[in-house]
Amino acid sequence: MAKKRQSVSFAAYVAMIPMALTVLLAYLGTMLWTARVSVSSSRTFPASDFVGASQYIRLFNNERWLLSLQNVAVYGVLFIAACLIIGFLLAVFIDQKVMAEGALRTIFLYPYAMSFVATGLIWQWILNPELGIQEVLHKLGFAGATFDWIVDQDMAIYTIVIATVWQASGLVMALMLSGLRGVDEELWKAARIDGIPRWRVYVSIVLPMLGPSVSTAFVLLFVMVVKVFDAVVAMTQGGPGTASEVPAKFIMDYLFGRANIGLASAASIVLLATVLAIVAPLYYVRNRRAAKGA
Amino acid sequence: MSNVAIRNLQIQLGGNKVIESLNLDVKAGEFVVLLGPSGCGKSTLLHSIAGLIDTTSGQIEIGGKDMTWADPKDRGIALVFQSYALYPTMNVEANMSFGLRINGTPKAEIARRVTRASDMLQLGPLLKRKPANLSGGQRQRVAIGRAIVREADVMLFDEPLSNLDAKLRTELRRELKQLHKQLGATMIYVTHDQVEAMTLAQRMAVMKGGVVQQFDTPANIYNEPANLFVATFLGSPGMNLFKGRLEQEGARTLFRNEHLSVDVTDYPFKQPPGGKQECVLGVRPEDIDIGNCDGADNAVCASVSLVEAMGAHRVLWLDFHGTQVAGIVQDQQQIETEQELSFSIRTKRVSLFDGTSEQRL
Amino acid sequence: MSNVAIRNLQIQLGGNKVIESLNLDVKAGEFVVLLGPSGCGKSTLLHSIAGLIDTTSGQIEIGGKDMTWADPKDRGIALVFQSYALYPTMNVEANMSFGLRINGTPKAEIARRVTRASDMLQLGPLLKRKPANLSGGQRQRVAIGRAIVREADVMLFDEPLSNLDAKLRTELRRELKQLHKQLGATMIYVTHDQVEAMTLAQRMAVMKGGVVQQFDTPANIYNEPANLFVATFLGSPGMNLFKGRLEQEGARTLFRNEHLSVDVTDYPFKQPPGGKQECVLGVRPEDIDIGNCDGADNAVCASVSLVEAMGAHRVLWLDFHGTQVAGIVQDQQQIETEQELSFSIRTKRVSLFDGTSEQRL
Amino acid sequence: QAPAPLKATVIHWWTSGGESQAVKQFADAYNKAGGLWIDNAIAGADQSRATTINRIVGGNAPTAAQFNTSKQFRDFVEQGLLNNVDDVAAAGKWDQIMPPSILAAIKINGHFYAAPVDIHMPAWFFYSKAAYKKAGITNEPQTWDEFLAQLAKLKAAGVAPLAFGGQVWQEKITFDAIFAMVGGADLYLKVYRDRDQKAVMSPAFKQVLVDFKKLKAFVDAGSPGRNWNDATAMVVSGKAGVQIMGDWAKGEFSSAKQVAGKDFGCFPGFGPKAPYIVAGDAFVFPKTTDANAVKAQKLLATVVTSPAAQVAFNSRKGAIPIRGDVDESTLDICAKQGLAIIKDKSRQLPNSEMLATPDTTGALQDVLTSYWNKNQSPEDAQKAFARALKDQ
Amino acid sequence: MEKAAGVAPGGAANDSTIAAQPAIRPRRKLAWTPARIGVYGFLIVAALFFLLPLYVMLVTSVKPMEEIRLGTLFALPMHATLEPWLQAWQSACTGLECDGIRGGFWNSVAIVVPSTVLSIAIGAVNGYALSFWRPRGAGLLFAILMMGAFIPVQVMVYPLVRVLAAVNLFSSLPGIVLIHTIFGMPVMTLLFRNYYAALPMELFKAARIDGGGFWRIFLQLMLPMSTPVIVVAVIMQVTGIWNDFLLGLVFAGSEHLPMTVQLNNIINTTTGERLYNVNMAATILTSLVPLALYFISGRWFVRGIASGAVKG
Ligand SMILES: Nc1ncnc2c1ncn2[C@@H]1O[C@H](COP(=O)(O)OP(=O)(O)OP(=O)(O)O)[C@@H](O)[C@H]1O
Ligand SMILES: Nc1ncnc2c1ncn2[C@@H]1O[C@H](COP(=O)(O)OP(=O)(O)OP(=O)(O)O)[C@@H](O)[C@H]1O
Ligand SMILES: [Mg+2]
Ligand SMILES: [Mg+2]
Repeated sequence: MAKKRQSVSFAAYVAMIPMALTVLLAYLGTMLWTARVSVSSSRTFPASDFVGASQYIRLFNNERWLLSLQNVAVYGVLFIAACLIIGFLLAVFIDQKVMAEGALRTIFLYPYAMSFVATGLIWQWILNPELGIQEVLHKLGFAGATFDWIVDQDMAIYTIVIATVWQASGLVMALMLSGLRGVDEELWKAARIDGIPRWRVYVSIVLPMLGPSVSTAFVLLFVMVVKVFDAVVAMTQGGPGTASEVPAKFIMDYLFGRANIGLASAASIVLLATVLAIVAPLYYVRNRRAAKGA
Repeated sequence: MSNVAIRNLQIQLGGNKVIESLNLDVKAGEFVVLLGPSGCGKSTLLHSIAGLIDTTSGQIEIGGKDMTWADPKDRGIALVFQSYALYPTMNVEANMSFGLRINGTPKAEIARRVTRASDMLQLGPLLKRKPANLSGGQRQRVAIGRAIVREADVMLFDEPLSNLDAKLRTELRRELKQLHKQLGATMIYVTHDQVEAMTLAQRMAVMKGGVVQQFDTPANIYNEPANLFVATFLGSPGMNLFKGRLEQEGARTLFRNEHLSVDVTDYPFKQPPGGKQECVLGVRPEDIDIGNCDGADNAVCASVSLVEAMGAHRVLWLDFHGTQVAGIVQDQQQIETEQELSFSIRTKRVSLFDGTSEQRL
Repeated sequence: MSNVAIRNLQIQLGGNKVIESLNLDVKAGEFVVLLGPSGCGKSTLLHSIAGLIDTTSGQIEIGGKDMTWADPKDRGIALVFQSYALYPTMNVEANMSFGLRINGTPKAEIARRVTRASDMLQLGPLLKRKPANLSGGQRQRVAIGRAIVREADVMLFDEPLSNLDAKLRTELRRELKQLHKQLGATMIYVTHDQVEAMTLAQRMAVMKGGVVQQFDTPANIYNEPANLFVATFLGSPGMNLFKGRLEQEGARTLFRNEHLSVDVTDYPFKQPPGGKQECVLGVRPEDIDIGNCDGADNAVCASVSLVEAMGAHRVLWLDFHGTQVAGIVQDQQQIETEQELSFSIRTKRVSLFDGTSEQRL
Repeated sequence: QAPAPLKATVIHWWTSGGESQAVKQFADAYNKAGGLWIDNAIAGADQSRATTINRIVGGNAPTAAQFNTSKQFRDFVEQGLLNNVDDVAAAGKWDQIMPPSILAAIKINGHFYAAPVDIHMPAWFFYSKAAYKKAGITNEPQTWDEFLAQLAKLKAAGVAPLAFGGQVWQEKITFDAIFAMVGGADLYLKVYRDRDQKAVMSPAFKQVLVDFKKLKAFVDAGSPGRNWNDATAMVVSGKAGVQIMGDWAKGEFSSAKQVAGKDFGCFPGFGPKAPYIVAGDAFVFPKTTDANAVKAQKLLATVVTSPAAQVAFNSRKGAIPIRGDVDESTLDICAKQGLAIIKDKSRQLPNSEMLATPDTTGALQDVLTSYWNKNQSPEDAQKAFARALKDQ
Repeated sequence: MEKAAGVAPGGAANDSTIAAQPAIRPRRKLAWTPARIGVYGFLIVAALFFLLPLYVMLVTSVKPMEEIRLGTLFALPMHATLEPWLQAWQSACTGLECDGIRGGFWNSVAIVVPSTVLSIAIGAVNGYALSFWRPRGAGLLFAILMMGAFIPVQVMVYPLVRVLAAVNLFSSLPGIVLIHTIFGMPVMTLLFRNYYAALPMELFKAARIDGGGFWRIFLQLMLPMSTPVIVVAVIMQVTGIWNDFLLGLVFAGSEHLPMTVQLNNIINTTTGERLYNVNMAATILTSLVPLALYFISGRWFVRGIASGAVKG
C-alpha cells in the first residue's frame, strides 16, 4: 500500500464542499437529532428529557413493528429481484433495435411518472376480487378462478410487490439501458466472432460489465424498499389487518397521525441500523474486491 | 480448409467509400498477408470477411459458399482484433475459452487448446488475470490466444504482433507458421512489419486506398513491384527512384537523365519500349554497390548525407544531385557524412515504371 | 529541457512487484529508448514518471526537482499512451488541442502547432473525425499528435509507431528526431522495433522484469551486451550462442566445446580469465561468414535447415550439431535447405559470458 | 382611507367539491367582516396538520389551522404555541351554547384554545332504500338484533348486506358505533375516558367485541382496503344495503343526485335513546404577537362560530352546527335529526379521539384491525385492548 | 435512435445485384426471424401488462361518475365524456379556489428546472470527484450520505425546517430548490459515481497529463461522455421533483406551491366526496411533463459513448 498519495487538486476539495455541508448539516445532523429524539418522550414536538431506551422497548414490544420488519424483508427481496430482472430484460429487449423504441420506453417508464395515490387506487381496483381481474375471469366463464391476494392476509404483501415492480422496473430499465449503450461495439463484434448467442453475451459479458449500473439500481431499489409507503397506503393501508404493514408506514403513522415522534425516531434509528447491518458487509466485500482488482 | 473469394467488394463507412470494388482470391489453406499504409482499409476488409460490417455491394465467398450476408458465427472464422476487444470482466483463461465453452467443445479439449495457446503465447502465469491488469503486449497475446483456440477454417489476424518485442515476435511468427501447417487453415494476416510479411506470406496483397495494388508472392512483389506505389512502399528503406527517359541506342535500351545513364537492354519489358518514353527507374538500396570514389566504370560519385547504423548493417544516404539515394553497407569500414563515395547500380535487378501511369513497364 | 533521474524506484500493482529498485539517469535533452520484453514494466515506468501511478518507494526527479508526488500537469511532460486514450467525444483536432487550450496557449499558436503536427502525422483530412471513425493507425497518430503539440520538456512515448506502416514509420522516425533536435526536449521512448531503437536512441535502456539490464549507447549495447539476456534480446535474429569452456593454451585463450574452438585471445576481458571457466560464446549472425563447405581454415560445416528471405538479405539457419546457427547472406546465390555450407566466426566481434552469472566477461 | 383588511392565512383540509363550497362560506363571511381570507387548503388531515407544525416551527405560522375537535392539539397548548380565544368565547357565550363534549375538548386549563366549527357524527347508518325494498325490509332497525336480522335478509336477497371499507379507521368507526349501541354510553366512557381496566376486561366489553365480529359475516370479500367512497357507492347503486359511516358520506349521495329520505335513509343508531357520537372540526390559532394577527384570529373565531356562518357552512358540509340557536331550514333531514338529538345532552357521546391521545387511538386501531382481520379470540383482543389503553 | 432502416444499401445498383443473384438476401436488421418475433412478443406482452392500469385510468377518466359507481372497471364508457378532463384542468376545486390543477403549473416548472439542474450538477461533480480524484475523507462522507438516503424524508423534515428557518430560506423558492438538491444528492452522487467508475481510467490520466484541472476535465471531457447517465438522472430528478408534493408543501411557501399540491388536494380527500374520473384525468395531466421527457429522452441514450477511446 502506498504510504503517500499523489496530491489531490485543491479544486477537488472545494468541489466536495456542498456534499460535505449537506452530509454534516442535513444528514449527519438529522441522524443525530433523530437519535436524540428517540431517547426522549417527545410527542408532537421534540422534548428534551431523557427516557433511556423506553421508546425502543415499546417499539420492540409492538407486534405491528415486528411484523413490518418481517414484511419489508419479504417484500424487499422479491421487489429488488423482480425489478432487477424485469428491468434488465426490458432494457435488453428494447436494445434490439426494435421499432417504436421511444414509445416502448415510455410505456415501461410511465408508471414511474404517476402519483401512486391514483395508480395505487387503480391497482386496488384491479386486484379487488369483486371488481377486477377475478371478476372478469368469472364473467368470462372461469367460475373457479380466484385472484384475491389483496384481501388475503397471507398474500396482500405480494400485491404490493406487483404494483411497485410495475412502477419501478421502468426506471431500472432506463438505468440498464444507459449502461448497455456504453458497451463498446467492438466487444459485440468479438462475441459474434466467437459465435456466442446474443442472450449469452448479455448474460456473460454485458451483465458483468454493467456491474456499476446494477449496483446503482440495487441501492436505488433498496432505498425504495426501506421507504415504501405510498403504495401500501394507496392499495391496502397496511391491511387486511396489519398483513401488509411496512416500517415506513409505521414511522409515518407515529410521526403524524399518532403524534409520537419519539417512537417514530426510535423506529427510524432501528431501521437505519438494520440497513447498515445489511449494507456494510456488502460494501466491505465490494471495496475489498475493488482494491484487489485495482 | 476454406478458400476466401472476394468479388467487387465495396464498403462505405460513415459516408466514406473505404473499399472500392476489391477482388481477392485466397486459396484454401493459403497464408496471405495484407500490407498497406495506415488507413487503407485492411481492418475494414478483415471485418467484412468476418461479417462484422455490412457490405455495400459485392460478394464474399468462404469455403465455396456465398457468405455475404451470413452470420459471423456461421463463417468458420476467427479474428484477432487490432484493438484486442477482450472481454473486460473475464480473466485471460475465460477470454480464451469462452467461445469454445459456448460451442460445447468438450472440457478436456478446451483445456488442451487453452494450454497450448497459453504456452505458445507465454501467458501461463497470467491465466487468472483480468485484461485491465495486463500490459499492452500481454493483452495483445490474449487476443491472439482467443482467436487461435478456435482453430477455425479461416483465421484473420489484424496486426497481431505489433505490440510485442522482437524476440517474442520472432518466436510467435514461427509458431504461427507452425500452426498454419498443422491446422491447414486459411490465414489472412495484416501486418506492417515487412519481415513478418516476407517470412509468413505465401502470397501478399498490397493495398492502397481500398484497392489491391498487387497480389503475388513476396519475392515477386519485392523484386518486381507492379507500380511505383508498391515499389516505394516495400523495403526499408524503399526503392531508390530516378526520373528519366528511355532511349534506344541501336540494339541497346538506355535509361537516361542528366546525371545517369543505365543500360536496361536486358530488362524484361512487358511491351517493347517506344521511343523517348518518360519513365522512372527503381533500384533497391541493396542493389546499389558502394565504393570509393575513384572513377570506376558505371559508377557515379555522391556525398554521404546520413549514416544509419542498423545493427547488422548500415544504411547510407547519398546526396546525388538533390535526390537522396539509399545504399546498404555490410562491412565495418569507417564512413563519415560529407565523405564522397561512388555508387553503381546493379542493372540486372532494376525496375522501370511508366512516367505517367506509374505502372511497371 | 529537463533531466529525469529515477532512484530506487519500486512499484507494485495489484500485489505484483512490477518495478524493483530501478535507477535511471536521463540527461536533459537526451533521447533514451526503453527496450524490453513484453510485460517487463516499460509502460509502468513511463506512467510513474508521468505521475499517473503512485510509487511504492523511491524517488523521481525531473528537471532537478523532486517530483515523486507532484501532479502530472506540473511535471512538464507529455505522454503518448500505448492504448492511445483518445477523448472519444472530441474530434481529432480537439483531441490534439485540448491540452493547449487548457494551458491558455494563444489561438494562433494552437493552430500553428496543430497544423504542424497534423501535417507531420498526415492527419490533415481527418481533423474533424471522431476517434471511433478512425483506423487503428490513425488513432495512434492522433495520440502522438496530442503529445507532441504540447512541446513539453520531457516527452514520453509508449510504442508510438507500433501500428503504422513501415514507410510512415520511417518518415515519422525522422520527424521525431527532427522534433527532438528542434525542441531540445528530453525524450523517453518505448519501442519494440530495434531499427527504431537503434536509429533514435542516444542511449538505450534494456529492461527485464522491472530491472534495467544495461543502459548505454545503442552501438555499445549491440556490440557489447552486458549479459546473456541483452545479447539474445537484441538483434534479429539474436546472437548465436555456443556453450563451452575457456581454455588457456600458452598465451592464447581459446573458447572450446566438442565441435568448436575459437581463439579469443584478443577479447577484452574485464578480468583475466581463470582456467577452464564455463562460458557462453555469442556471435551475431552478421559476424558469421558463410562459405562453401570446402574445408577452409577456421570454418566448420553445417547443413542448411531454413532460408528466410528478408528482401534485402536472407537469413540462413544452419543445423550445427543440433544447435540452430543463424547467418546472413547478402548475395543472390541459390541456397537450398539440406545443403551443406561452411561457416566461420569473425573472432574480433564475439561476446563472452560467464556460464553461471550470465554476465559479460 | 379604510384600514387594511385583516389578513388570515387558514390551513385546512377541506378540498373536495362540497367542502370547498362550505369553506367558501366562511371565507365570504370573514371577508365581509373586514378580513381577508387567504386559503391554504391541504388535502389529508395528517398532511395538513404536519404542515401547520412545520410552518409554526419554521416561523411562518398560519393565522388559523384546522384540527379535529380532539386531543390532537394538546401538545401545542402545552408547548405554549397557541393563542387562546377566551374573549371571543366569553363574548359568544360558548359555555352555554355549545355541547359539553365539544367544550371539553377545546377548553384546556380553563382557556379556550380552539374555535369549533362543526359537529360530525362519525357513525351514521346509511341504507339504500332500493336494497331494503328488494330485501323486503320496511323499517329502520330499533335494536342490534333487528339490525343483524336485516343484514341477514339483505344477504338472502342477494345484495351485499354491509358496505364495508376494510381500512383501520373505518373499522374503528364501525366498532365505536357498535360499542356505543351495544355496550352503552357508560361502558363507552369508562373504557375510553377513564381507561378503566376492569371495564375493559368485563364480560360486557367482551360481548361488544363478539358482536362487532358478527358483522364480518355480512361483509363481502372485496372489502379489505376499500375506500369509504367505494363502499358508499355500493349503497348508492343499491349493490349493498347499509354502510356505517360519518355524515360526510351524504356528499357522495348528493353528488349522485340521491336525496336523503327518498333514495337513501339515515339513522344514527338503534331506537330513540341511542347515543349520538360527536366529533368535529375546529380552528386553532398559533401563537403570534403581531397585534393585527391576533385581531385577525379573534375576528375569525367570532365569524366562524356565528349562527349565519355556521348554518351556511354546515348545510354544505353535511355536518351540524355547533350551536342550536340557528335557522335549521337549509339543513338536510339527517342533519336536522342530528341537531335535534344533540340538544339532548344525555345522548351526546364524544368520540374516542376527544378522550384519548392520538397515540392511544392509534394503538386501539391496531388492536381492532388485528381482531377484525385475524382469527383472534375476543379474550385476546380484550387483553390487547387493555394493554393499549394502559401503555399510554 | 431509430436508425434501423438507415443503412439500407443504396439505390438501383443494389437492386440489380439482387436481381442477378436471387440467392443473396441482403441481411436486414428487421428480418422476421423467430428470435425477433420472440423479442416483439415479449415486448408486447410486457407492454400490455404495463398498460393495463393506464387503460383503466383512461377509461375511468372519461366515464361519468354514475358509470364508475357501477364498478365495471374494464368496460368501455357507455357515455364517454371529456368533462372530467376539463374539470381537472380548469375547474376542479382544490380548496377555496376551483381552478383545477393548472394553477401550480408554472410554480412546478420554476421548482423543477433549477432543482433538477442543481441536483444533477452537484451529483455529477460529486460522482466525478469520488471516482477519479478521491479526495481524502470523501469516501466516508459518501458512505454517510448513502446512509442518509435510507432515512424517511418525513423524519428529516422537522430538523430541516429549523435549519432553513435559521438561514432565512424557509418558505422560498431557493429554499425548496436547496431541499430538493439535498434530498437528491445521495442517489445522484451514486449514479454518477458508478457511471464514471465504468469509464476507462486512462482517459482521465490523459487529461491530467494534458494539464487539465479538476473543473476542466469535468466540463470538457467527462460531461460530454455522460449523456446517457444524465438522461437517467434527468428522468429521475424531474419525475421525483415534479411529483413531489410533501417537500413543496412544507418548504416552498404558499406562493410557490407546486402543481402536485393541487393534484393532491383534488384526489386525496379524507372525508370529501371523490370524483374518480376527475382524479384520473388530473393524475394523467400532471404526469404529462415527465412522460414527454421520457419520450424524447431516447435520442440521448447514445451507443458506445467511449468507443475508440482506448485499445485493449
Ligand atoms: N493493474 C495491474 N495489476 C497487476 N499487474 C499489472 C497491472 N498492470 C500491469 N501489470 C503487470 O505489470 C507488468 C508490467 O506492465 P507494463 O504495462 O509496464 O508492461 P510493458 O513493459 O509496458 O509491456 P508491453 O510491452 O507488453 O506493453 C506486466 O507483467 C503486467 O502484467
Ligand atoms: N466508422 C467509420 N466511419 C468513417 N470512416 C471510417 C470508419 N472506420 C474507419 N474509417 C476510415 O476508413 C479507412 C479504413 O479504415 P481501416 O480501419 O480499415 O484502416 P486500416 O487499413 O486497418 O488502417 P490501420 O493500419 O491504420 O489500422 C480509414 O481511412 C478510416 O479513417
Ligand atoms: Mg487497421
Ligand atoms: Mg506497455
